[in-house]
Amino acid sequence: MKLLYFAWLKTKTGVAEEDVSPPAEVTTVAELLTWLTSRGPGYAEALEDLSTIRVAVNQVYARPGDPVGPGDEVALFPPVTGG
Amino acid sequence: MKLLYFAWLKTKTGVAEEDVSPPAEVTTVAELLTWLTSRGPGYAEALEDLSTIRVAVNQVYARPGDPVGPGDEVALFPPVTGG
Amino acid sequence: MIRVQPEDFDVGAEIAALTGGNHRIGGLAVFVGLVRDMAGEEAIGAMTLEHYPGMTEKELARIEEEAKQRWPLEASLIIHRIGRLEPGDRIVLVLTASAHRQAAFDACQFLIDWLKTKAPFWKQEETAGGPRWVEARDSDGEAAGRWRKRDPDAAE
Amino acid sequence: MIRVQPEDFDVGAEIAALTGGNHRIGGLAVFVGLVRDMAGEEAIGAMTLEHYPGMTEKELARIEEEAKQRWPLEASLIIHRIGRLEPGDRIVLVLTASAHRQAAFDACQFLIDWLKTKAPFWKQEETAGGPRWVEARDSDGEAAGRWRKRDPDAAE
Repeated sequence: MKLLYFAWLKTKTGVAEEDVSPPAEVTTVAELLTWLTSRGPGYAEALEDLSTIRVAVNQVYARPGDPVGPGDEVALFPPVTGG
Repeated sequence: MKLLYFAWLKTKTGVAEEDVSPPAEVTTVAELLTWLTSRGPGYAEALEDLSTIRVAVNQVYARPGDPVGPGDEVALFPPVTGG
Repeated sequence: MIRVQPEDFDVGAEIAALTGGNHRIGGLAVFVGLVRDMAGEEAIGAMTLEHYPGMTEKELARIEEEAKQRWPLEASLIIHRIGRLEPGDRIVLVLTASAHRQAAFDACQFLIDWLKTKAPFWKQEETAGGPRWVEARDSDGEAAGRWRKRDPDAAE
Repeated sequence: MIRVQPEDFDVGAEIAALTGGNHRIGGLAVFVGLVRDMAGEEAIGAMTLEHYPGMTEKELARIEEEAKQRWPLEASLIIHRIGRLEPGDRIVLVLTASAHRQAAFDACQFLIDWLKTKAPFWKQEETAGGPRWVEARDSDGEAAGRWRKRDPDAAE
């Protein structure tokens, strides 16, 4: 699974992009976020307030219950501020 | 008093502009319009349906009860269609 | 700013002249009205715009002043053409600039809505059946009516 | 049409390219977003726009498609710049053209409202206190919410 981080999320995780292999029981967006917080203090801090996190799976906005799997591209980012 | 006619009003009255001297009892926009209809069939036809007539006195929109007098510029025209 | 002219205008150049160098502007809204080749089902060869010189400028200035009272504008411009125009020709430009986009949008829409019901212009279309004065549309009155709540001196 | 680019754009040239020769267009609405030199009380030296390549284009195309479903548009264009921009620089262009002005206005406003809450761009401002990521504003969410009634698949 490919993970992408944008804006201040990238600063906190310390990486813009990484390949990860979560355990098989991680099957949804919400489970992925919970698993990510266990990967280190930077991740825990980045994901502290989930109201500030948006998730896209394969470049489409996703909800907490949406499925994620090994081949997916999952992006985490703060609310957008373009325009 | 200077009268101006625009758009199809001008076609019906046959003049774009004229100087008139209405009788002294003509003191309001409504009285002026009534007096004008007596000036000929073109005027009567032009002013047949007052809902299609807008009036400006000295280049400001006026209502039927607003005063008009000898030195005024009074314009008659249909609802505007610019833009 | 107000201009009534037979000449065409250059939208990009007008934007640059009006807003260039003003770094307080965050949003800029523009409306351009164009001559269409159809009026309902009927083909239009051209149109001629008549106006009331003197009152036109006063009325446009009054409308612009009203917009400035209602919204915090950094810049505004109305250009309206007169004379003979053909399909595809630009008729009118309304440009508003503000720190915030909603003010720019609202002021721009207000200006074109009010201009359409208050500024003394009249369109005569050239059709196969001869010249014909365009009739005012109820929808324009309704569009202008949206803004009327704060218009104590409206004449209509 | 959708473009995401570091380069500036020429509003007049974009209008001409998109709408020139289309005589069905009666109204053309344009919004241009610019970099301001102040954010609240604080001076801004510049800003950098980050985005999510791939998703940005998809999301903009989806938003544009939604606008075409809702309004009878003759043409539409969204250009959004990325990279480093300074006060006075253009950030975004939204252009909509329709036979009728209200459709052009509504579609233009819809596009910028949705773009601001859905398209994956993030602004980082350079201030005296160092770089700072801009926070999303509640008012942008509210502005986008105006259009939500017909948005069954909104993710937020």
